[in-house]
Amino acid sequence: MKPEGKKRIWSDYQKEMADDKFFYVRSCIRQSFFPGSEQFFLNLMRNILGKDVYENPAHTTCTGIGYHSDIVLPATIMTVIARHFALMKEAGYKNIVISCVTSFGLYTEILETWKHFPGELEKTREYLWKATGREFDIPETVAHTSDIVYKFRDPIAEKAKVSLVDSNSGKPLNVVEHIGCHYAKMFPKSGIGGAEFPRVLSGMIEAWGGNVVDYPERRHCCGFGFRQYLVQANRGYSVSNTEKKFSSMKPYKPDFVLTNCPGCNMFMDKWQYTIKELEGISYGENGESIPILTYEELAGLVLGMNPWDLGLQYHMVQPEPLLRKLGIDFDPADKFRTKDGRQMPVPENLINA
Amino acid sequence: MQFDPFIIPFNIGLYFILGYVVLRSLRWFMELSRPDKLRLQRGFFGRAFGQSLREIFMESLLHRSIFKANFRLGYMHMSLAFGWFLLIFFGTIEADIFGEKHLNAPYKAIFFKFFNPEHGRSGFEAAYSFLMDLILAFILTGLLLAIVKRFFSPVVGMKKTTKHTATDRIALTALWLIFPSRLIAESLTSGAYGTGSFLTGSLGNVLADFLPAGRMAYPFWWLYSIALGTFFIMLPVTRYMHIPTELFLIFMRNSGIRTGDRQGTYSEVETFSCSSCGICIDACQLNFAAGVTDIQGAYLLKNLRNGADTSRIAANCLMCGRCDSKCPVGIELSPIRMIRRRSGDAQWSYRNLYNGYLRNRQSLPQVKKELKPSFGFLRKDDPDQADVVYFAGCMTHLTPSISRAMINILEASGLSYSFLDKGGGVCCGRPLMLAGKDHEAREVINHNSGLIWKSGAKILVTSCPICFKVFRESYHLDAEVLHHSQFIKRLVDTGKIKMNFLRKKVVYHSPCDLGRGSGIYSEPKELLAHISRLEPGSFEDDNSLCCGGSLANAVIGSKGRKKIASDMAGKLTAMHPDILATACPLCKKTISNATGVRVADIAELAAEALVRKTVPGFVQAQSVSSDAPDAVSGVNSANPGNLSRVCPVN
Amino acid sequence: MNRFGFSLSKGRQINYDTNDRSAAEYVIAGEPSLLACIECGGCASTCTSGNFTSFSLRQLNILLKRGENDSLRDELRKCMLCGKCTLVCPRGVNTRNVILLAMEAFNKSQDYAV
Amino acid sequence: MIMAGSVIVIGAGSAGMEVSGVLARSGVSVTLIEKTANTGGHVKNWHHLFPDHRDGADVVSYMGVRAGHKLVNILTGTEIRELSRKGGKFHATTEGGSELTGDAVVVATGFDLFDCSRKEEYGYGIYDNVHTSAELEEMFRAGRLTTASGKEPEKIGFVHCVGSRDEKVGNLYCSKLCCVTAVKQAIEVRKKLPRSKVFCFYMDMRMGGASYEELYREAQEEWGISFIRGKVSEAGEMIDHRIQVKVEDTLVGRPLKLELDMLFLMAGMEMSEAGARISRIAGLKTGENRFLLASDNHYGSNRGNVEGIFYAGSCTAPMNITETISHARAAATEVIDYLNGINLK
Repeated sequence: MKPEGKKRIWSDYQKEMADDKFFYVRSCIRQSFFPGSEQFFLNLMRNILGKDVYENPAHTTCTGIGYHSDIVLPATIMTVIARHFALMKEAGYKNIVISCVTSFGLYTEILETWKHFPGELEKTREYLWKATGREFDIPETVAHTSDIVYKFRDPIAEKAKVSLVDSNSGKPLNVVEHIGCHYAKMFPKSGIGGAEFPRVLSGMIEAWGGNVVDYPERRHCCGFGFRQYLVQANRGYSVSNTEKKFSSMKPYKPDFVLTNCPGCNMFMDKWQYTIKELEGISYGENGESIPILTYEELAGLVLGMNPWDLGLQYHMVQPEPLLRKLGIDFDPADKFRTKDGRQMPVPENLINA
Repeated sequence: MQFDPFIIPFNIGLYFILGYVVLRSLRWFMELSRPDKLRLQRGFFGRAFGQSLREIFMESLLHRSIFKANFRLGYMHMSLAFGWFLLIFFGTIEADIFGEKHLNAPYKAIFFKFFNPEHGRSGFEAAYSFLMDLILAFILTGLLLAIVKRFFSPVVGMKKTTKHTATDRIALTALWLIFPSRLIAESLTSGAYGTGSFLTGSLGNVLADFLPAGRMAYPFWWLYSIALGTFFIMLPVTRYMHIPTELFLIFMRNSGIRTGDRQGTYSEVETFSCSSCGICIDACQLNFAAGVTDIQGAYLLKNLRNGADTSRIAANCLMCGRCDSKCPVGIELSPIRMIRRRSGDAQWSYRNLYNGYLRNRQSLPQVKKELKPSFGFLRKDDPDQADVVYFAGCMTHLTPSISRAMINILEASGLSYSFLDKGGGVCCGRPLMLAGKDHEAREVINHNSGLIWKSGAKILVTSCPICFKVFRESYHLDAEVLHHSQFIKRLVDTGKIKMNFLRKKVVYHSPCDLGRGSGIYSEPKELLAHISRLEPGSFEDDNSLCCGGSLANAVIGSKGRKKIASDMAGKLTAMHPDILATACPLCKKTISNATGVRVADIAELAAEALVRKTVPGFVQAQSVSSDAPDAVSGVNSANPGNLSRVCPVN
Repeated sequence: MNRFGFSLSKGRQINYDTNDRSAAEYVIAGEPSLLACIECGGCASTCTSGNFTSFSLRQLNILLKRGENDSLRDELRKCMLCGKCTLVCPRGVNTRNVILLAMEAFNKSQDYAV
Repeated sequence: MIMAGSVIVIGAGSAGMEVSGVLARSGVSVTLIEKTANTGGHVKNWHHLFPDHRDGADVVSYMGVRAGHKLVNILTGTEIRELSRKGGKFHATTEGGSELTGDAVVVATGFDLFDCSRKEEYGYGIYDNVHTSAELEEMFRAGRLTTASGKEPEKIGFVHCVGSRDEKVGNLYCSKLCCVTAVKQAIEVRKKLPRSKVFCFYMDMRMGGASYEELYREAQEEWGISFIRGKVSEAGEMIDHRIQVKVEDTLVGRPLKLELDMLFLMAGMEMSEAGARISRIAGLKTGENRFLLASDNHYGSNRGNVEGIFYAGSCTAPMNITETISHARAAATEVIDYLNGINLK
């Protein structure tokens, strides 16, 4: 692998991002299954980096899951997204930052559609006006939350308390980056580093001391595939794609996988459990499975946050071996305890626990 | 009592081989199927007996068939076989008349000179000695020819000769030593005693002049005896087993027993009756046109005798039948080959010498059969009803000019007909059979049979000799099966259609499956003679060549086929005909690619020669020829004919 | 059926490196003309069996060369050996021998007749 | 006939050298300008040529002899900055500032090989064992064909149509030489490494030239090279630095995965940068494929839209050496007619 070749490609795919004043929209999956990530993003931006991030509680799902399951029509989803732009306009923001890769892909796709088919834009204005009496503007910049964390990776590194190295051997950890399909595969120019050799996550890993693993199936889908998962009869396809990815990365002995997509994170995490149950295969070392982290969780760990506050315990693959490797102290007793000290129910079948 | 220890090898050999042959014959007889046993019994005590004796004399001794094929080769075989027979026959009489007593043990006849060295000085004795010397000289000339053939086969007119196994070579050496050792032994004895006739006497005198003939004779008598004994003992495991086996074969064949399609006694007897004369090798186009020199009948049988794997040899054959028609022993080589194909690559267990003498019955492992049908996808359609059903065949679909011509002829005949495989039919099954897949072939045969039965056909006409052969032999049909050449001939004969005369010089190539395979020689030639200037060729009827395209051979590739086609096309067009006519779409396609001469199917020529009627809806014949055919008045006297003459069933 | 109600599906991907190509090698050793195949499909379009069912010698040959042997054994049995394919092949591939050798290869390697 | 007149020929590849030689032998004085330090164009980089594996140096030396005439003045390391026509004469200014004049101009700027790193999915310039067809020629010339780690490769793949017939890189046309080059190189690899297995991944085999199809058949029959119809969609580097490729085996409609020791990309031909510059400077029209646009598809392939400026070789379309040399000779006759005042347009 020749790094200079990648650098040449990254220079072709740089995108414009705002420095401050963001309008934030959430991810359905993240806020439901591992809310600590979104929680920490706001914390990071507002309290650690001192940025203005506005979130309107009236914003909704983008309806992407419905759209990708052929339930929601394009006109509907355009109107829903136009409503978010209207909320942004009303709040006086011009830079949208999107927590979900599927939403990000849809926003990008819709903005491209409007660019090429202005009639669709006019129709959407009309629908939104008729439905809600709102008006909207096209945002000045569109960023995924991972883009923003990438942008501030160096300030984060300056404040870092933990480096991505094995505390015993002192060697950098091997990290697999997995980019959601909808991040840049449709519009390579909309992603940092393009679609073939994306930079957005590898930039964070390198900035924070880790070693990026590039493996043959790095482009492959996590396996979610929307209706492949949503229809039970198709789940075999979904899980086999995950299997293909993991068996391709296994020889590299990754310490963890970093994802930027809610669906990828969930499926690469939970399907590892399923594959272990179905086939008895695990992909990490010593029969362990590979932890799957979000970039916020990783940023949080690097900045010395309490892993349980970041919500790492809500993954299927538990983080303790990784935390030990990173030399992070944690209190096992706090793992499933509320802030006020009450014991929460402990999930069953956790792996790496 | 005249005895000397040197006769022991001979005696052992002789009694061994006599006993062996009796036992072997008994065993063969026991293993015959019940109907074949009855046939043989009936044949043995009936008319066939005389016929067999005559054939044994003509073929096994005189080798008439080999003489016909090749004079020098025939002489070689005859001098050895007939000469030896005479030597034994007259030797026995000699011992009987001139010996110490009548009815001697065989060795007395064989070694007569040793025990009667003074014999033959004068009178009748001398005359008899002269006769015996003459016979020996006769054999020795044949032996000389055999030795020359072994090292330089073209001398006897053979292009190729068979290769030998190690045991064959030992037996051959023994055989070659028998007569020279007898010559020298007798000569030395004669020399010592001053007896002997023109050969042994003269040679004896010369030798006695400078050699101690009396003392030297004895080792040669030993040698003679050992050679004979060795030969007899080796006989069952060598090709020379053909000498006794052929007698048995002749009786079986004359009793009406045939090879059939299963391994059995008859095919085993045939296998051991082959003398490896090599005539099949010379007849084989794979040999002389394509340079494939190790797969011919003689090699097939040799490998069968030796228990070697024959699957490769069995597969590499055009099944044109030229070797069958030329084999002097009358071995049915193609059916034997088909048996091997059916058995796949199953092998015999025979590997060692012991098993060579006391071999297991040539039983083959059961061929594994797939119980699932192979062609379950075939639809059961209802065919059109007609008196005449035309089945073009797969190959004809690649030569639409032939099927087009047939449709024109059928239209012109005014008969009710249907084109059974118009939209592409199901294969007739013969290619599967030729690959040894009878079980699968039966599936398509059943399918096609059903269609033909349902069509109500009284006549089934096909353009393809491959289909024709299998329709006739393996289908159970109510309809009469005709090749289109027969059918057109009948239409012409009954006046259903009339032919013009094409002013073209035509040479006819008889397709293997139609000619040698089905015995249809005359109709195509008569039809061609009726519509064109048919020239006689050098490769007619039984001697016709294969085009090389044969489906029976899946092994030779396009290059080999091309070689055969070019060779045969060259031979057939040597007389520069305008048209090379054939009666097979596959022949047409194969030969067309190998010659510049126009190759046409007989149906195409008939359609060109067809006298057209202007009937509404009548499909005009597509004349390929540029010059219009001349109408020859009176060739077809108006013969209204009725359908019953074409369709006898109606 | 497991408690998930689904299982890992076998991919459609041809894994050239792990596939068993011995049958193809057996056929090519016996009939090298198969190497000249340009996968034009002439054989399949003229095929007598192909007129009635989805049987394609072209496809079969490719799968054989890739070592995708599973479906081949049953597919091969659909051939009637009529020989039209051999006549139309522009590259002179001895197609009937290819089929017979492939059957033989599977017969030899599997304890079960084609 | 001795002719007066002078011609500026731009580009000293096979076309430029051939046209210069023919013109000089007719008495025309030629200024042959070459931007690089050496004459001989792309051919000099090619170790062996299709379809007969002859040495590329043969052709280079032939061209050297053909252009080695006293009336040909070769200026290497020279580029044209300006080109204009005044009073029936062309005036060219080089980057170095010197002035040249001529009665006519022949553009023989040839082609550039496609920059394979633009097809990001193949990882050229990133993966250790992905190379271009041109690099393979260099390896042949150096007599060393090994993987990046110095091992003898066992499995080698060729990807056809890299940068050709590909809307994604803006090249809709067929470069037409890559198929036969791949076949030639595949055979040479098999000759050099008899134990190797070679795979060609093609979209269509376009073997239209003399003896090309025969070479293809030889590759199949004698060298056992596997031709798999399908465009490689992605290549990935494995942990041992071998290359995993994914392709659809389109003729069976199944995806196929294959691990290779080395992967070679058959780089297509594009309008050269130098040619594009000349076309801008001189106002020459180009086609949608960015090559110089001929005045007529059938009989005007040596002329464009500016009178007195002629085209020779692959600046007009992808051409092989044979075609380039013929095209150059045709350009020379057009120039001679023009100088004689015969206008056959």
